[in-house]
Amino acid sequence: MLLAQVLLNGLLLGGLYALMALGLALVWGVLNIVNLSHGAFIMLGAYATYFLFAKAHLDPFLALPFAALALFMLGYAVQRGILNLVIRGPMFNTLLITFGLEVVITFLAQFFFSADFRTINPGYAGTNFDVGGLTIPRIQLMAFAIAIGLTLGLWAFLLHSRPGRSIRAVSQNLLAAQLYGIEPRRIYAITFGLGTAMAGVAGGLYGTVSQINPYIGTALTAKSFVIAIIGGLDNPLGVIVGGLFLGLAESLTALYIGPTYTDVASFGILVLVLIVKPTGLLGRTA
Amino acid sequence: MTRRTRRVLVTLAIGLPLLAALPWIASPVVVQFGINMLIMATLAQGWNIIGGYTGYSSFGNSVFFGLGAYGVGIAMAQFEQPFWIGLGLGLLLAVIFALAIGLPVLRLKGHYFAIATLGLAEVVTAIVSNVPIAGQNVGLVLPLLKSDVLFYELSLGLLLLATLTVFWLSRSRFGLGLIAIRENEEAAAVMGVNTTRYKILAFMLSAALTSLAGGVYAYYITFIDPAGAFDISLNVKMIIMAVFGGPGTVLGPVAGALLLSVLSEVLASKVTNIAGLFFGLVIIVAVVLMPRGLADLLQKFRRSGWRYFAQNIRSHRL
Amino acid sequence: ESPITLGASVQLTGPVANTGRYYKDAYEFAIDRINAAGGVKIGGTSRKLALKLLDNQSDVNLSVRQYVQLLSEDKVDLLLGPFASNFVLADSAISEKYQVPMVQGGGASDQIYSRGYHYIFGTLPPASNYFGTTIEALSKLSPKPAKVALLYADDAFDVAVAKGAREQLAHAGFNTAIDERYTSNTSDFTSLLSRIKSSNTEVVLVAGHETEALNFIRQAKSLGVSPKLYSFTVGVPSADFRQALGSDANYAAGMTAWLPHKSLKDHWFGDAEQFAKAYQAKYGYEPDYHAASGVATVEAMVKAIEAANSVDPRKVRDALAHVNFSSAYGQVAFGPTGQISLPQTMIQVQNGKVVAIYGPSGALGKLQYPMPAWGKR
Amino acid sequence: MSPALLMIRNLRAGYGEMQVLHDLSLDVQAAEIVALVGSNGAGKTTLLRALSHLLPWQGDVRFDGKSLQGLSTNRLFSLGMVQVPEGRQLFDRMSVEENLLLGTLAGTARNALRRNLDRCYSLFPILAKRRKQLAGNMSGGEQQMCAVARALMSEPKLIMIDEMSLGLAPVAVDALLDTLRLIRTQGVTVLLVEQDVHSALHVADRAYVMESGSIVRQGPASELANDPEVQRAYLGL
Amino acid sequence: MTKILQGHHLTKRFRGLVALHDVSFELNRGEILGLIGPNGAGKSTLVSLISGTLTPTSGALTFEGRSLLKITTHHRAHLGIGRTFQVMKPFPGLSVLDNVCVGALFGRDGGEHRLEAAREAAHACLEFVGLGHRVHQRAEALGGPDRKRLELAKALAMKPKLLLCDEVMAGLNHVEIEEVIEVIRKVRDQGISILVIEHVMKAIQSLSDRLLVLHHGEKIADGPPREVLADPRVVEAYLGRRRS
Ligand SMILES: Nc1ncnc2c1ncn2[C@@H]1O[C@H](COP(=O)(O)OP(=O)(O)OP(=O)(O)O)[C@@H](O)[C@H]1O
Ligand SMILES: Nc1ncnc2c1ncn2[C@@H]1O[C@H](COP(=O)(O)OP(=O)(O)OP(=O)(O)O)[C@@H](O)[C@H]1O
Ligand SMILES: [Mg+2]
Ligand SMILES: [Mg+2]
Repeated sequence: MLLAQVLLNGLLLGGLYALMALGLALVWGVLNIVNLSHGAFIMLGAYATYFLFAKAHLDPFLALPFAALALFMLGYAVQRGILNLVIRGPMFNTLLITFGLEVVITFLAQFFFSADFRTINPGYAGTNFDVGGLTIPRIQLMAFAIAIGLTLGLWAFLLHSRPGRSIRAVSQNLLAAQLYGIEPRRIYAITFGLGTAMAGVAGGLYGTVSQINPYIGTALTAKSFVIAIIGGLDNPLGVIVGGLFLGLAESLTALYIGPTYTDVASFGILVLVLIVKPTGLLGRTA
Repeated sequence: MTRRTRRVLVTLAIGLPLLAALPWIASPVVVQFGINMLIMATLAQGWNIIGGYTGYSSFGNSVFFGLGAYGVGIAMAQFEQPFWIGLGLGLLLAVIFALAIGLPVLRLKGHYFAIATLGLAEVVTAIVSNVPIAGQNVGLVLPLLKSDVLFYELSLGLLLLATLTVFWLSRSRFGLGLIAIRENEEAAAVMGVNTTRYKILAFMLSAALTSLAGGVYAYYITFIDPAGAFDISLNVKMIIMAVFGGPGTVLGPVAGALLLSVLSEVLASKVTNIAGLFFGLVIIVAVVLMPRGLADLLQKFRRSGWRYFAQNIRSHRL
Repeated sequence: ESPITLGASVQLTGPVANTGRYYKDAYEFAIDRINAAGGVKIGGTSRKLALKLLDNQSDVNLSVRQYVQLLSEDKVDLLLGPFASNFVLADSAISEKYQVPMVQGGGASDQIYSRGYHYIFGTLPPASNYFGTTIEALSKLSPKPAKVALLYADDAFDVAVAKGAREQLAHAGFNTAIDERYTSNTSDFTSLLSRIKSSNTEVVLVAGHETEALNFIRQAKSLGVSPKLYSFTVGVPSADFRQALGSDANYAAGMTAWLPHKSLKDHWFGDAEQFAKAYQAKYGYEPDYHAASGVATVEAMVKAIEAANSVDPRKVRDALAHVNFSSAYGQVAFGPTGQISLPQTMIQVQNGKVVAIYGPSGALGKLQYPMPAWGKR
Repeated sequence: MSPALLMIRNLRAGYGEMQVLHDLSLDVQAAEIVALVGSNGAGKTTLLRALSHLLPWQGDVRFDGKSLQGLSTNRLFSLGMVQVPEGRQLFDRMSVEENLLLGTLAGTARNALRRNLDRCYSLFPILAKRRKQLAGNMSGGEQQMCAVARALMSEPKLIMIDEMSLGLAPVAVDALLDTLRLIRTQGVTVLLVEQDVHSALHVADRAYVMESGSIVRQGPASELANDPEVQRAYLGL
Repeated sequence: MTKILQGHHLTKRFRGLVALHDVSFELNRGEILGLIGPNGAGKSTLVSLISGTLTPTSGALTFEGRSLLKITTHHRAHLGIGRTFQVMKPFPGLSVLDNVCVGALFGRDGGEHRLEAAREAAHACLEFVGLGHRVHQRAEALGGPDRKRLELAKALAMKPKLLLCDEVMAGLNHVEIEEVIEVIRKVRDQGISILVIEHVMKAIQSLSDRLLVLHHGEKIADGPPREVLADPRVVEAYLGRRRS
């Protein structure tokens, strides 16, 4: 029973992880930008949801679309106004500039929101129901469902729609994309905006299960990396696999080996996956 | 010898003694800052070998730093050995580690290598915080040595060593091999570069320099714990400094470290609690205006003047 | 007369800023009050106090450099400390090198005082005794809790807390069913909670950080884990904690070395209750032991200067070793290693208010025990 | 003569400080195959890049009577100008079929898509066999075929091909030349840059000879093929 | 005449796709062997097997009597195998001279170890292929045909015993092709054995001592150019009607 419960905990956690990594994987896989500020956008999403909940008394799940929209616009603007200025430079530049962004965003967050801890705590937060002796937390389950739904949606969009294909085309060959009628500036900004919108949703959900403060971003960026890589970048479904995998691995490690070893496990798995199959569990081999 | 190299040599001949004499003429704050800056510059230079010349953007250099620090920490705090023994121990740990992980990890390309080394850094941090002889996550307290001058001169010596190494690299067969790997690894192999061996050697060289800096740092700061010694943001800083200055150049990383250190130090002490904001903004603006680093700026600025920045934006934006 | 300058580098930004800023407020608050009361008396004249405060951005290396800057460039006379043990550990090396005393109220780890340093003094009581009163209170319960869990973060301070608690638990005859170390800043406690639930552990003692306490309680709720009692080393006394959790904060037990009680008399503030009122009026939040301990460091420094009749660092250092006065924080006197010795008071959140439950002199209030299950609140 | 489909007057372009094209003028009539030949480094690729606005340029360029001044690269595609660029520029990590689909205009009807796909596959049967393969993994010649096929997918008015026969086996070159003739009869205009001057002059109606960024000769292809100067410089006769 | 290179029953699969199927061939010392075949026939794949950038699924390769299978890519270069890439792989950030210099420094027998001497050798190679006027430019700035020349110079700087040329004349006009043919002849005259892949019939005809034809990964003809080019299977699969 304990094992079953821990597996369930791991799975639910994994769903949220997957959603956190989704935006990172999208922006990385498509725009080839390793977005070090991804966690900061998750943090902003969490705050957006928090304020909608605490100040506008909106149910956090209803607040998610607004948070997503706000983050989309922010991401769009950041890409258009800043990242697009360096996109054709050496690979490191986007790394550096997103690092700078993270510093700035975190600073502004602490300046405007203060370093106080916040929680998104609606009346039904923390409620749960029992299925055959297993305790299923309600919010985590909803978060899980949203995460999986969004991931599948994104997957279908990228692989089978024309705009999705255009997004991938721009990432692979900018020049050819332009020659074949794609306006890259907009596509880039939309893609980055999608990535930050995903981060926003993930942040809102994260806030309903965990505390938030301006500094949660860095650790979440690292976690998102692990998931994105384990899953592989060229397929959003891989992110689900990576998320669930990581959730399970961490929960089981905490149970059987000890809670101080979860990082050894998660990052160890990351390195092993990379060495054995650099393109991730679901990725194609080159 | 070109005119440029001669000018560099002359600058060095005047500058070095001056730098070495600094602890006797400057205030303790400057010395303190100097130690920190020199260590950072050494780290940036160490990273330059694997990241700038070989083109493998390592996020694992903070591990080498940490191993160097723990070599000194363990030797001094747990076994009461002299500093030099600890330095050697750290060096050995780091180089062996580089060798062991280099083989599998250096097969990865681009971002994948970066993330794998990032993962390794996390793994090692997590392992060390579970190892009793390293004091677990509680950390180790080292004996206190009240001589900042010594630390300063040590750091200066290290930076000199690192820079000379890179200088040699820049004009040796080995170095050209590394550059060829950076530019196109498959072509390099086909032309006879033993890519595996070269990459691992570069990694080990980078590890050696970085671990020495870590060792000096540990003794200087007197207290180390996993979070401080294996700090990944330190690795990010090395990269930023190297890239800011110009990766794959001899003096770029040093210049980058110098400039950014001065900047963040001045900000931290003058505008104290908005220093973070400024630092972030400066990085963003710098990347936008001079995406190819200080080295490139110095080279081209004289020719094109202020238009240099506009040209950069025009040629790197979408 | 030029003022006497106290220097400090604390966390105003960065991940630890949440607690670090309490020290800024406390230092400023104490200095303003002391200056308003005439300042510090040396050799018959009165000198004002001034504060030179820097932000270390939660970066240990920067804080070390800033202390050097304070001493050699800004030429401050004496030092106040930063927050948190790992900062104090590194920064106190500077006070030792320069032989200028540092009085700090932010680090309690035993490591700070085990190095034989002469220039570091601290107003937080030893980590190893944090759970002392709590365990004493537990052993007075009947029936006595059958199974206890001890969870602790893996940093210096919490490891020391756990070490002390472990011994005291064994001594009091408790069965420690779960004794587990976890990674600092972890956000996921579900595995541990499921273990607690499935092993029917009755009392959970957590030595960790405030964020961890928050996550622990929220996840306990969502997994329906309700032991009879849980207690946390930090968080519970702070207003921030109760605000973040709302009604879920109820029943959480904790501890504090300080409560704003009238019986704590103070030369400048009257007593602790008046102190707390004035503090809240000025800063808009209730002070907890961080603030009080921060104020106590300033007072200790002033007392020592007056006793030494000089600001000469060495003389002040010797005077610090002998100060003994009553303050709003408690009786301040430093032991041979430089650390204060104060008992902890067990507290519990009851209806959104912090209630003292058990102190060194015995019971102070009624413990709500067992906590009701989550569904029945 | 009706106004040219593509009319270039006094075009100047280059890289940074270095000017490569010097006041170049050239016309391409509708439904005509025009060959552009010239030695290594003459500026042919530069001309095509400028026409697609991948380089800044000055001068007067009109397509279908409409000035191209200030139009962005992606707009040109929707006007019906497509280019097979030097170096092919495929979407390496996408399948052959996806590459072809990206050659179409947004909103192309499904059956038109199907028809164009089928046409490309029958033109280059090997592409049909490799439709699911990643473009980047194909052989050099297969990639060239894919690039040409992609350009044909959008039913362009003007197709500009740089280094058309690069890496193609003789059979494939023949097939391609036939196709060019065929689509010309369907009203498609072709501007051809080709190193194999012999083939180029063989298939083209008219030709231009370019040297150091300017046009030095022009005329009907058959005439130029017999021009002794051209023969000496490009055919090695 | 001794054989410098032999392939025995070489097969290469990419997942489901068989790029080479049971191909055996040999190359004589001092010979120029032409390798032709329709697009996707497996020509470049074969070159990659020889140079070591791909490993065969099955089959064997011997170079000067020793098996190549266990020998790493760079070691093959030291043994004296040099190649060019059809999809060119210059070192884009380096000057043209340094590009070639890498070959001189690391090529056959580990190459020349002194930097200055290597520079001179590289310079000579560049003059030889007609790129002498562009030595100080960055490789990035070269156009297609010049890149081809650079590829050739890089391989030549290695002082190989066996040179594998994968379409070095693509993108050149007839006059330029003549020049490169001349270059390759001269290379052969230095005693270097050469394998050329080329679609330009004129070049293949005038250069090759022997022709090998691949089709769908299989060898369909091998022999003197005149005979091979008259083979109806070759005509149908490769040359097309216009040339028949
Ligand atoms: N990216 C570039 N940067 C600088 N100069 C360039 C660049 N590309 C080409 N050039 C120069 O522009 C001139 C014209 O080159 P272009 O590629 O247009 O010639 P081409 O006629 O296409 O010849 P080729 O037969 O080589 O393809 C050449 O001198 C070339 O060196
Ligand atoms: N990495 C790969 N993965 C999958 N298939 C590949 C890969 N590399 C080559 N192929 C396939 O193998 C076949 C042979 O390719 P190869 O490059 O050897 O052809 P080639 O004879 O050189 O053709 P060309 O004349 O067009 O250059 C091609 O059909 C190609 O699509
Ligand atoms: Mg060209
Ligand atoms: Mg080929």
